[in-house]
Amino acid sequence: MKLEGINDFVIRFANVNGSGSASANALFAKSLFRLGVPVSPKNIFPSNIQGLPTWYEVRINEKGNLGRRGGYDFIVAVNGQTLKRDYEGLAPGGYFMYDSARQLPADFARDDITLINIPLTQICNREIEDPKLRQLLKNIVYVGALAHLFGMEFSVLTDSILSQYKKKPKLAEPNIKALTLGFEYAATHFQDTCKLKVKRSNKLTRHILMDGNTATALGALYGGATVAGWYPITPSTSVIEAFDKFTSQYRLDDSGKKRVAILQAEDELTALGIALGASWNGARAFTATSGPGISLMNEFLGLAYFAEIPVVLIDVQRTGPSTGMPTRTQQSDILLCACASHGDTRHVLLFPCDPKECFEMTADGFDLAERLQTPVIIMSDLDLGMNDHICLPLEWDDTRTYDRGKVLDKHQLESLTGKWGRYLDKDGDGICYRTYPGTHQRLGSYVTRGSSHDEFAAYTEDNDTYQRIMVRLGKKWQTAKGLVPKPDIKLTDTAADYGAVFFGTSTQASHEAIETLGSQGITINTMRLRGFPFQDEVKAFIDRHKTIFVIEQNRDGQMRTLLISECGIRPDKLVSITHFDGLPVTAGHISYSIEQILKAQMQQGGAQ
Amino acid sequence: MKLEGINDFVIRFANVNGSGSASANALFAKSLFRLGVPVSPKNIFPSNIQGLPTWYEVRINEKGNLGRRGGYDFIVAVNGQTLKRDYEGLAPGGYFMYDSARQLPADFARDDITLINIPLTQICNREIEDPKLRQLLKNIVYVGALAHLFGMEFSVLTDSILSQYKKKPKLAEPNIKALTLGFEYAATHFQDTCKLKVKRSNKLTRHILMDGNTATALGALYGGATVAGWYPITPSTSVIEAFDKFTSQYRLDDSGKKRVAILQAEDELTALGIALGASWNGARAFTATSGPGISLMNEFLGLAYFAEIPVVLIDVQRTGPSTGMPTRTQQSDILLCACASHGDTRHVLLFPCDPKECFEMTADGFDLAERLQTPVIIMSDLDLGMNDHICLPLEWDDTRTYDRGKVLDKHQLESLTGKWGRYLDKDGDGICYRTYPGTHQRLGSYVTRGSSHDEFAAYTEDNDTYQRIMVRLGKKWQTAKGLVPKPDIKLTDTAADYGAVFFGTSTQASHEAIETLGSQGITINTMRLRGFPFQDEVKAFIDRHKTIFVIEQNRDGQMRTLLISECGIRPDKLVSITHFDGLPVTAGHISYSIEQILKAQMQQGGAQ
Amino acid sequence: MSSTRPGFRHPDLPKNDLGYTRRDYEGAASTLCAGCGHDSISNAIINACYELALEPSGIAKMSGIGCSSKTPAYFLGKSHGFNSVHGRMPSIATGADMANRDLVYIGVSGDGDTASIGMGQFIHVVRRNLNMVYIVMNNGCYGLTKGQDSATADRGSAGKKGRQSLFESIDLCELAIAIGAGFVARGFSGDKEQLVPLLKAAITHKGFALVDVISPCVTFNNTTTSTKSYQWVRDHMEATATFDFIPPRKEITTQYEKGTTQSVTLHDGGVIHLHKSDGSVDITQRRPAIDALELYREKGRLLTGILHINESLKDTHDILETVETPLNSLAEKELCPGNQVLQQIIETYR
Amino acid sequence: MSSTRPGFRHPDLPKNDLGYTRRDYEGAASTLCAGCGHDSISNAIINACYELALEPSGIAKMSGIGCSSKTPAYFLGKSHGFNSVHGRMPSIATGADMANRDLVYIGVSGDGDTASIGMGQFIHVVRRNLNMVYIVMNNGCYGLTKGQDSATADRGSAGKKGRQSLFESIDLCELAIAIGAGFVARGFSGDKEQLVPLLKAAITHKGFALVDVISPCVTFNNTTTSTKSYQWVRDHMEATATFDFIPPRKEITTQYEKGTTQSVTLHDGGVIHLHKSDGSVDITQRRPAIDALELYREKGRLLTGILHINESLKDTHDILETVETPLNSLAEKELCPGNQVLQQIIETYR
Ligand SMILES: Cc1ncc(C[n+]2csc(CCOP(=O)(O)OP(=O)(O)O)c2C)c(N)n1
Ligand SMILES: Cc1ncc(C[n+]2csc(CCOP(=O)(O)OP(=O)(O)O)c2C)c(N)n1
Ligand code: SF4
Ligand code: SF4
Ligand SMILES: [Mg+2]
Ligand SMILES: [Mg+2]
Repeated sequence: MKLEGINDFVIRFANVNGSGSASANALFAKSLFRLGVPVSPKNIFPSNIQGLPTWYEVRINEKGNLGRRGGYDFIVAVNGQTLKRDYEGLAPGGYFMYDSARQLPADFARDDITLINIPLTQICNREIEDPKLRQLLKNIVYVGALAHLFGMEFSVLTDSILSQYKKKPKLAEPNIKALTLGFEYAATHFQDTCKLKVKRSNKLTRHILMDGNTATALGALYGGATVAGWYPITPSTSVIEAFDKFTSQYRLDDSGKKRVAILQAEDELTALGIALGASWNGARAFTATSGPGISLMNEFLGLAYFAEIPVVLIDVQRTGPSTGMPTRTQQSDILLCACASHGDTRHVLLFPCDPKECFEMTADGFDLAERLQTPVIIMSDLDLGMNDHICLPLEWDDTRTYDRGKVLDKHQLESLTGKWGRYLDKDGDGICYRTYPGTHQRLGSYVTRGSSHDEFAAYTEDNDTYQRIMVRLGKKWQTAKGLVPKPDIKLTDTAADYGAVFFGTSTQASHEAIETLGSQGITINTMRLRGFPFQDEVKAFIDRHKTIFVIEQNRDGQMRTLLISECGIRPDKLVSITHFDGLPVTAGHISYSIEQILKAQMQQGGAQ
Repeated sequence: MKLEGINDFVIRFANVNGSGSASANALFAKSLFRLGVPVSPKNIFPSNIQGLPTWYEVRINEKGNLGRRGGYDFIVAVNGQTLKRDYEGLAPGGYFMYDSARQLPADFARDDITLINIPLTQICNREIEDPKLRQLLKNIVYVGALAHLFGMEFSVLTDSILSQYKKKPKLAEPNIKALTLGFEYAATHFQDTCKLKVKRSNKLTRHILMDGNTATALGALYGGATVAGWYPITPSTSVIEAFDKFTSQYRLDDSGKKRVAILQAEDELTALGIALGASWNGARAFTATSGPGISLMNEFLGLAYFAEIPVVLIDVQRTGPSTGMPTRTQQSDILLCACASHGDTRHVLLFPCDPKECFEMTADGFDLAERLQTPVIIMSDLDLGMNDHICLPLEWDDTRTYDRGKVLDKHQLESLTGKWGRYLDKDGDGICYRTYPGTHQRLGSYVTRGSSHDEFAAYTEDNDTYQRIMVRLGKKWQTAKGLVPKPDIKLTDTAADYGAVFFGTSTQASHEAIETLGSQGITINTMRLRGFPFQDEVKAFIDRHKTIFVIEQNRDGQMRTLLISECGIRPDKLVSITHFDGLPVTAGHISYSIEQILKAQMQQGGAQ
Repeated sequence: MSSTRPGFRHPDLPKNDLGYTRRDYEGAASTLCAGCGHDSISNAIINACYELALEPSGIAKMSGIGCSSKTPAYFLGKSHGFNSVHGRMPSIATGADMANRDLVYIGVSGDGDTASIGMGQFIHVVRRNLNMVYIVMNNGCYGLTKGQDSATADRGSAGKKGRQSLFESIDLCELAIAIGAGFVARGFSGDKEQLVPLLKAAITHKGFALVDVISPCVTFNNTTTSTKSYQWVRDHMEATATFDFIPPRKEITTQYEKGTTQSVTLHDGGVIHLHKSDGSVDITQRRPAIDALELYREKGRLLTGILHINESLKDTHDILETVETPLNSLAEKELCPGNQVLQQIIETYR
Repeated sequence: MSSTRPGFRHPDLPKNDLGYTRRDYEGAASTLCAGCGHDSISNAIINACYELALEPSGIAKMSGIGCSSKTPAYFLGKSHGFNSVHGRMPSIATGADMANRDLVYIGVSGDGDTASIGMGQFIHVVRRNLNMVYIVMNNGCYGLTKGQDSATADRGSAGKKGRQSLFESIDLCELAIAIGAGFVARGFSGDKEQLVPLLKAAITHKGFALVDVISPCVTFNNTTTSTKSYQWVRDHMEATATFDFIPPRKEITTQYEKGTTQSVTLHDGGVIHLHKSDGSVDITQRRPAIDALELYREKGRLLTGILHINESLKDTHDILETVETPLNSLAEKELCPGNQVLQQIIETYR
């Protein structure tokens, strides 16, 4: 029996990396998006430049469930190295498309799937003159074939090509030819073969399809960042690349000079040092990195905490520990980011769940960092940062002004009554007034230091003074609770026993899983965390339920640990649902895990 | 009314640093120790080389309560910069000794204290010919005076001098002269002035007086460490200095060559890298550092965790965050050390409470690190490491052999059945078999890496394999529980509601406080933590009590956080008693805090 | 613990072009050991800034960690300072400079801070040609941690503990030239006559200026066996060439004999006149400049003075082509492209 | 993902003095891009070790992170390897060498790994004169993170993205000589004839040996506008001098004309004969060696070959005066002084 369905299946592309497949596969996904069909592509690529297996998985789901689903119903298997694995992993009833240049070995003997062999190599060798283009266009040919198989409007593909090559229309031509070749071949040979179909939908009228790192870069552009120090590391590099691209266009003065300074540093210590130096000096500054960079930035994060220097740090998390799997995703830097550096420290974290939030939280992050005079870490991850996601359009309120926090200008310094102290808590909120270097000829200068200092920024080893400053920093942390974004709470049933807590890229799969469970009669209220420190709302949500599932993508339940220790929750109330193999979590994994836990609870005599 | 008492008071010395006071004050403390009187000196020195205030506080307590007491009954005030403060801080009924070269200002008008003015400068100028020695010996003169005032046996002082200058008897002479001058001056002018007395005691027959860093160095010597990479940082530097001193004596071959390699590295990253490289290559290796170094070592700690490389890391904690107060103490690197580095990691910690344990835990740490193939961090601190403490004598069992853990030699490799895999869990305890480079011509070689690897150490990006390895590391963590030292539990009353948990340098003050409370009828059982991960015993102790006081020297209750999250304890059961101003915690602070909490509980209607 | 010196001002104190007295450039009282070379350097910095008539609030003082790195508290009390973490001052200075190109950046570091833990950042701040003065208070040891050898300690040199330094010393000046620094000089804390003009020239130079100042640590490394002691340095120092530094807008009154004097014009119009001696090298070229350092190293002598100067290099801002306006003074309207542009941008993601 | 090459052994393959074939020195199949210079260097390492007849298990392969640092998986499959973290290989190698001085340490790094994040560790491992070969696979870019400029990229050079590198390049060889390295050489991955003997000499040298190998990144930096491309290097490379490397116990058969050949005897008796050409420099002295590099830099040419050699330096173990026995093979009785001594020691604390 063949798998059937409209706008509801998963297709996987198995390619060799460095062969140009990425753009062809993205073209396919983009075309679906343009048909208004909810789609979520996941690029599963190796930490390598050329010649190793790479997969691209696209989930199409009319209902808008766009977490990873797991499994695949259709595969385009054009990588010999993984052919067997790809073949075996295909869902029963699925479709196996391959290049008929390759004869399938005898042990490829499943009878529960449909083979679709397309002579990709042959078509290209025959029809495409430029031998350099052949390899690349082979990928476009199968996209053309898919268009026919799924019954897609062909024009959406050609339009995508045309807009992609708007500036080099010459290059569009061979692409369109390749598309047509594939389409026609499929039309001729596989007329009614595929029962998986795509239909134009109206689900996505306003939406955009963007990766999180691009959105983060736009957040930095709109948030007014003028200095970035950085060091290349997957999966954060593209944040800076995009920031560079956007600022090269939107941050030039009339003479073409730049209103931004982007410096590739020699390492991550320097990258954060640059951002701190600039922030100290009154510019909005940031850096972007991933786990290994966070580890290296520990010392500077402690300095920033204690000397109270604002900075925005983007952590695009990947699979740790150590070098781990550099091209796989995880949410596993949470504990380290929350308490980075020796001594008593605590850092503000924001958890975007889609590109729109990447944009907003990055832009807001600068306000927050300057308001609180402390580092703000945006906890993105590889899945969010490097994969395309559908989200609502980014918007900017043109009446918005930047909140630069408590900064005294020349005039304010002069009209102060009483002696100004950099670390005096005038307002009782734990946040003090700072000055930028050079503000005034006589007033407001001080030495910033990571060593112990008194309210007037003078070095001190007096134990009471030290303690006073540390207690005030604790007060500031309380103030932060009122400023970080509130959790997104959904109370389906105000009397429900169960709640689920999740954040970031675990969101989509969690919602889907909870919907599934809901349809089985298990009602679970949800709370999506958006920031740390946690507000009272977070504790209240947990308190109102009997059992809370904390869903996260790491081994040790790091967010659960944070919730317990920061909100004073009874540990047995928080049940960990973890997923940490480096691939994005699936709804199935979550719903299955919850079901098992509930079963076990029931067996132990606990009422549902 | 004058303060009175025998073997029970606190004396404080207020000096200028760099003036040679440290050795005179230590001579005083050592002499008390030699009289068999329990004594605990605390050096409170600035992060500076010369000219700033420094204090040396000695508590004398016949009962053996040797935590810091707080307050002082007698002060030797020879620092003009702090004269006023020292004067004002003296306990009512106390004694104020000063150099009569300085006329006390008119506002020094307390009538509740006894002034003891000694013409220190005058005596020295008159009696000591060498002007270079005068400044130094001034300090010895006041020690001589104290000997008389407290009624100490003079010979114990002269003996101490003689043994100190055993190798340079010429230098002993002027010192003894200075002692005598002071003694005689006091005898003449302050015959019956002081009611605080010292009496020879029999409390300390076997004990030694040693600082923790020396003991740690001896632990490394006896534990068989052959490679140390390090970078200077207070308060850890003296660990390496002592290790250098001891190995220069006890690790030479017949030709005078060294059986040790100690390398001053260019920074802490390199220091730990050196230790890791050496451990990987089959040597026992370690490094010692303090907070800022730990921050910088994060990346390497993650590598060691994931690639499973043993190493011993000594963290002599100081007051953070950032540069903080480099010469003040704290127990505030706990959370960072427990979870250092990005991704899911967890590190083994040991908590010595006195020099004897510094010795033992360091030596054992090498066994533990090699058995578990992971970093072991010895959590010392400035108070423990740099101050002298009375403890039982160090002992070494000569029949003991080093536990090098699961290492395959040439012969074992050859007789293996089945393929060897570096990361194969043969024994089901999560610990695998390793090989040293060069062991065998054909067998046992592999590439160690911080990137994801399979059981045979080959690079992999396979999600299942990655997950398997991570789960096994979790299993190893369980195994570790059976290997780290058990807590030291004292159940005074098996039915008591209250328990106290503490560790390291909070121990002495905690015991004293609990004794005090006990005498008021408040019974508190105690558990001194000695290692992390926590064993079942830790949880069981907590579970059997209604309320647990967690006593620690940091702001955020870091150990409490660890207990809650690792043992699954209800947070409201663990009440934090913190002390974090950089000075060692006092018994008074602890007992007062507990009393206040109990009062509050009672007012809220909670039964005691 | 750090106290400010009394604010009383004598009406007759001499004033510089901006009307400031030398006191206006002083800082808090030093807490270093009496006789420490670093204090002399602080004084030289005060003199240089006073004589150049720099606006004190227009200067930013940057440092790492060490006795040396404490000094920014002891000079220029009207300037902002940043006493950062060990070895990482260059990155902080880089960020600061990126944010505001109009301030004068004076960085102070130690030989431990620069040549050990900070080596990577040092090399790379040189490579970026950041517009700053980078002063190394070089005592061949770790003063603040009580006298361990630093990487600039010469092999065989021995401080207070009497142990000889085991490894070859690193010459920061030679490294800086090799990496491409445009201004490299060496001074001695005991030679104010040379040091103050060196600092003035360094401050006036646009781009990275290294001033490596041998600065004896009286407590740990001023022994007769140390090559960083007052005595050793006095006995072994030689200068590349004497020079006059003429600030911009000052009339040049002296006439120099042709051929014996080479003049280098600084970006703001100041001029350095180098008075060549016999066999002296052309320090405006890096090849002979490096060779001279190697030669003196071979000879066991200490070469001081301006070691290399090249006024033709672009600084970081010029290389990055940033606007002239300090980036920290740009406001929303120059920074934020607005919603209309945003809608255009996201249209391409549809 | 990394597979081992088939174990089948052809009986007729030539064998070296230890009876090993070249295959015994190979590793797993490479996963680098086809044509990557790094693979050629791996092959040259294999050849050098094979020809020197080193015991494969007596070698330790060390690396950092990058395409280059992956290569230890692709050569010497019978040797232990340590693929550490980015830029920190020198410290790991130092520790390893301290633990066992009897192994041969071959370190592999990239220009990003060494000249950026690893600069501090690089300089200091040179300064320690650690007995190791340090190979930089120098492609002027960050291969593994997709082609960003590295610190060895020449100013103006442009890779695949077409953007010119903004900053001056760092010459690791010059730095190494300035810091005091005893063996410094530069090769080209495209010139096996020169590279294999360079590596053999480097391995035989006792102490730190740097071999900086220009190794084009075919994917990101092999453009006509790049100075790290195959073409540019071929067009611009020149050699200091040709040389023969004669391993120990090999008979010297060739007779060299007096004056034109300089011979350097290595610690184990091997000899390097340097054939001087006109105007060639004395590379046994650091001053002319550095000067030659500066000269070629000025001329815009790439100087290759052995750039400096000095056989008189002590390595780290000799400097520290450690025993000859590898420290990792010492047992309790040599390490632990026993309880009696302990009681003596603690007696002094009474
Ligand atoms: C990360 C870190 N490691 C170590 C230290 C301890 N430390 C403080 S100052 C210093 C060395 C100072 O030497 P140098 O830079 O030469 O300055 P000097 O005191 O000699 O002027 C060290 C190692 C520290 N503060 N931070
Ligand atoms: C701490 C850290 N920062 C960044 C990275 C990302 N990274 C991996 S390889 C690399 C650069 C490699 O360049 P190079 O050393 O020149 O090697 P190549 O790939 O060019 O051979 C970087 C930045 C990392 N792995 N770790
Ligand atoms: S220790 Fe040395 S460097 Fe530090 S203040 Fe004293 S003399 Fe100066
Ligand atoms: S990206 Fe460049 S350096 Fe990396 S393997 Fe490919 S060609 Fe080699
Ligand atoms: Mg120094
Ligand atoms: Mg490279």
